[in-house]
Amino acid sequence: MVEAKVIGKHEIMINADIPAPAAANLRLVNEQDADIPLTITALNKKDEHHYIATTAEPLSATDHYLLSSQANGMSVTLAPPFFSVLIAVIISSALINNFVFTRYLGLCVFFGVSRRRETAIGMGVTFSIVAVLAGFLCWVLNHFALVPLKLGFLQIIAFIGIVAALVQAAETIIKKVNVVLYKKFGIFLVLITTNCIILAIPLLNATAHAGLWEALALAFGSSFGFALAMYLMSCAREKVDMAPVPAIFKGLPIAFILAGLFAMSFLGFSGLKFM
Amino acid sequence: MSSPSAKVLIMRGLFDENPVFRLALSLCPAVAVTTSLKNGLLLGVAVFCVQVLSSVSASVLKPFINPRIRLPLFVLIVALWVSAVDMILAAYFPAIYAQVGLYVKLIVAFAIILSRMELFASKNPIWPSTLDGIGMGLGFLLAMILTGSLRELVGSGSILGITIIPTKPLLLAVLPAGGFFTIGLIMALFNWIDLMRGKKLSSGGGAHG
Amino acid sequence: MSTTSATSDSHNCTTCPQHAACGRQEQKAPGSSPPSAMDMVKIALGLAFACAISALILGWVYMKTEPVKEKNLKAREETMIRALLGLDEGAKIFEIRRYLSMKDGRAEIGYLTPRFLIEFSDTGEKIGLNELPENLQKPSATEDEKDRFALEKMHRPDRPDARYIGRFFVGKKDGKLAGYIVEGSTLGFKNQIRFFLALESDMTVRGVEVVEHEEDPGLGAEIIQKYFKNQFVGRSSDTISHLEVVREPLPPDWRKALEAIGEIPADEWIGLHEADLAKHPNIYAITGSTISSTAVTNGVKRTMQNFQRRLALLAPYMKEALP
Amino acid sequence: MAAEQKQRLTLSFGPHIHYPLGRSTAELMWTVNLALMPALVWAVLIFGWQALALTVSAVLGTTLGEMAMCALTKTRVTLRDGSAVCSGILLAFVIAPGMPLYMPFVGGFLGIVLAKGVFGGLGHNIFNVALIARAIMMATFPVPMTTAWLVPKFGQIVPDGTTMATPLAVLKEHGLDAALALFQQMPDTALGALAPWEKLMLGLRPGCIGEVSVVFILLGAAFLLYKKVIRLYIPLSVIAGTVFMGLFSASPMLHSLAGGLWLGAFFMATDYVTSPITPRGQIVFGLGIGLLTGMIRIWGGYPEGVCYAILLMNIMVPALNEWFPPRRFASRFEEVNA
Repeated sequence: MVEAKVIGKHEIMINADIPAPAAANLRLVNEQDADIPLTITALNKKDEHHYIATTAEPLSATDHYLLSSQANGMSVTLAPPFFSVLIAVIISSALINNFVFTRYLGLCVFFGVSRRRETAIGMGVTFSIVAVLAGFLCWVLNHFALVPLKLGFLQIIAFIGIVAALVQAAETIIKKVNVVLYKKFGIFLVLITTNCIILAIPLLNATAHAGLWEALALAFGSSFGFALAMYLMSCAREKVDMAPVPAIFKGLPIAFILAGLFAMSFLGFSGLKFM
Repeated sequence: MSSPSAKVLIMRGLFDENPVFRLALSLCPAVAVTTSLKNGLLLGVAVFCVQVLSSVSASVLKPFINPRIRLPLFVLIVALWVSAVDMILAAYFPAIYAQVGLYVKLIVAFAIILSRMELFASKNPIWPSTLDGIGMGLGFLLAMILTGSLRELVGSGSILGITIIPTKPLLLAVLPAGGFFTIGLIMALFNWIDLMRGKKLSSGGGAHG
Repeated sequence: MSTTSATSDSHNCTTCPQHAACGRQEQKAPGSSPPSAMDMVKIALGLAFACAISALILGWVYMKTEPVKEKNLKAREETMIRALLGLDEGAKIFEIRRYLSMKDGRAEIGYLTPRFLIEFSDTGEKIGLNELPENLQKPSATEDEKDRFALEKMHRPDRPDARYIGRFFVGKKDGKLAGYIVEGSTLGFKNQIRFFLALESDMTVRGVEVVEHEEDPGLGAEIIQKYFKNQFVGRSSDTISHLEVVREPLPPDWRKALEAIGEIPADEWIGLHEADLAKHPNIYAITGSTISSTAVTNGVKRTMQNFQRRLALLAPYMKEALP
Repeated sequence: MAAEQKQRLTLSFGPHIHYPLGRSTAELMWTVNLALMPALVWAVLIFGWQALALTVSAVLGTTLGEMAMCALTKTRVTLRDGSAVCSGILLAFVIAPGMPLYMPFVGGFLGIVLAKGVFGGLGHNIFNVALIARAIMMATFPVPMTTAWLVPKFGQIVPDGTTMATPLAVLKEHGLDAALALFQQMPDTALGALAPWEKLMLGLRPGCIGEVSVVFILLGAAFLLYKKVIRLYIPLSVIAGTVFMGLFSASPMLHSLAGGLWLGAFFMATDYVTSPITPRGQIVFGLGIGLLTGMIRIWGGYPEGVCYAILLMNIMVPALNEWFPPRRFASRFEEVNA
């Protein structure tokens, strides 16, 4: 089993025995430019089974590379680990590109519901569950029906339809199964249809041609980011409610300025890269 | 509802129940695309069209709609007009559409459109519904123009891409945070005007936020 | 409890965001008796009918607007390309699309020119040449149709996948090559920066145009400014490969000269400023945005290098490949 | 119900909660201002009068902002409590010494209006005013904020305008060797050649006006501790968190000494209004700042992260106060409700 990964800006670690003829015939390409081989300047044996190849061109840990050798038919793909990609998507959509503070989505619900902590938590939880489910269903529909049939122009109707149906179904089911739960979360369910984030997730996934897991990660990350933003905002607004805010700023204006200050603090996450 | 005059209907949308500054509905694009007046205008016009068309459709179709499925049908109508407007904009204004495309699609989740259909158009004849739609649409357009020009002027020193101030006076205004600040300050300004006019601060938008 | 107060809130006020939703709630409460089977069928049929009608209307709008959309997008691109290459309406622009298919880590590359689909192995041997069917040679052929043709040809049973990966344009004036436009991309501060690199037929850079980026305003976003992007103009392929990004401040007179490109056509400008180009062998980074500046510079370097290798492969077929 | 009553009793802001009884906000703020003086004197010594001028400009900005808000809301002018002055000095301390003079004025004015004035004045702000002002300047004047670092020179009166990158920026972009090489360009004292860490401790490096000298910041902090104005929970946990993250960086020494850590830990994070009230909350708050600082520095887009880390943790403060309520209060509630 051959394994390889990018370990530095110019270095690749290869986890295999490489016989001399194969070493001379190594070919490394970026998957995007598979016709242009990158220059391997050195291949050093680290220990029994590990080699380190040095390249002239800079490598990126997020790109996909192919390493092959015609001499022994070896061929291996260098890709960032699956889970770290997913975690990167989640962190990115929850913190770095938080929908509320950098893309300004879901603001109506954000300002409407973040007045009290309990409603914020209720909405956050309900929304996250529905968003992940809707993200999944929309992805399935888009991937297996809209794209192959070239019905992309029906995206908006199809996605809002799924969301509406899902919300309706969830409402009916919860009402039947657990009245207490319904009393607690039912009100938020009907609000979800007017939250643009729930629609933005599948639309963004469709534009990016995301795979299933990435689509789910985006749905989870962004709805978690939304819930977090709402929770923190509600804590702050409860404090502000007790402050002697000047009359003309009371209510929405101060909430907007508070959101602006939040957005400015979230700038600290900008440019964050874990890979 | 005894049908109010055309002027009342339109002025209501523009000021007293301005969908952005008063009702705090349809906020996302109001912050997101108003980094320049041009973007704001395009989205404002898009919302205006969708609002008027949806209100009219709801009013026209009212006799044929089974009350049980009224809301799903309204959502469908909005989605229909949004998709149509989206495609038309994509075809004829590719340059601006590239920047605001996502937000045009998201008009479908605007609470304001659905709530006008539900609260007004489904209970009123066609003409008042049209006027109500026009009023609300214009109110949104006004908000977009106001915010867009303010942010573009302060943030990049230009209006509609034409340089007015040779430097960038306060770059902050075109950044995410600046959008929130600008809207918050304009809302405060609306409140201040009310206060000056001797009105009590309306609890409408203010208390609701 | 707060939950109940949220509910009462939305019912007290006529203008809250929740109202659309409360309307729905109120509606449902009185009509909560289960609908009869007949009603259910009626409702289902009504909804299905409404959906069908909407889909039809949208289909019609789509058919009407899609060609216009594609035409406008193409026209926009072509205007930019002509401006970059300094070509008038009389000149012709051809698009060459590139496809990739993989097998066991070995790649096959296909170039779709206006007349042929030429396939190469990754070692640079020609392995196939297909003439395009009549209807695809017309200028009215859409990207979609072309892609389908190319992928069908390249997608043989032993190839797991084939995909479109990039393109470049060739300008031709009075039967002679008048320059190339290559599409390139590079990872900026946060996201991909997409740009067009305009080259003379002797591989001198005529211009760089950033078409898509998400850099920070006031910092990295300055890459679209003339004083930065025009620093590449007039560099030969050899100087490009040795370009370095320096953090020194941009000399004011050099900045003025760079900003004049556009008012003076690029080729004339190059003739006028050869001495200046030699005097400023490096790229002056945008103050405070070395990362974005370096990203663009490396992107231009790599795009140039890759393009030269690809062009060398295609050159023998270029004449007949273009009508 | 329990939840409802609990909510009513979480209010807890205003300096009085933290501060020993019997002393006024004004006394406290002026003590802090006094404690900041050693670092300011040092800044003037190495960066010239420009450092003082920028400080004055920032203080003017915050003062005017405070007066404007007081006029708007028709309340008593609250300048005497010294908090606006304090915010101004702290703002000047976290900006580059080579900036044009008007910039801290703009930043200070906007900062005090947006972060404090509209919330109803001192005691009601959610965010640290000086740091919001800095973030506003970062967004508005990104270029001077990230490049106008002056080369420190002893006894210079007018800066010669030579700029250079800060050690952390060099570390981030060019690696450890380049960052250490930077110190060879720094002046030595009369005592003879100094090692990089000695220069860092003393403050012979390019950086923000008030952050460069660890020694003089600690001097001020010691005064505050002696006066019982601050307690050690927050500063120590901030430092612990940052030093821990330093283990993941190229150089733990530069990581802990070459940024704004010490100024942030003792003077910014300890702001009464924007930090949690209980020791447990304060420790979590401080550790959070330290970890976020390291995260931003090592993996983030900026070479320095203290400012944003504190702002991000400011967001958490209302939640932290909820999670870690004063013990006696909480237990009493449970008894009452039991």
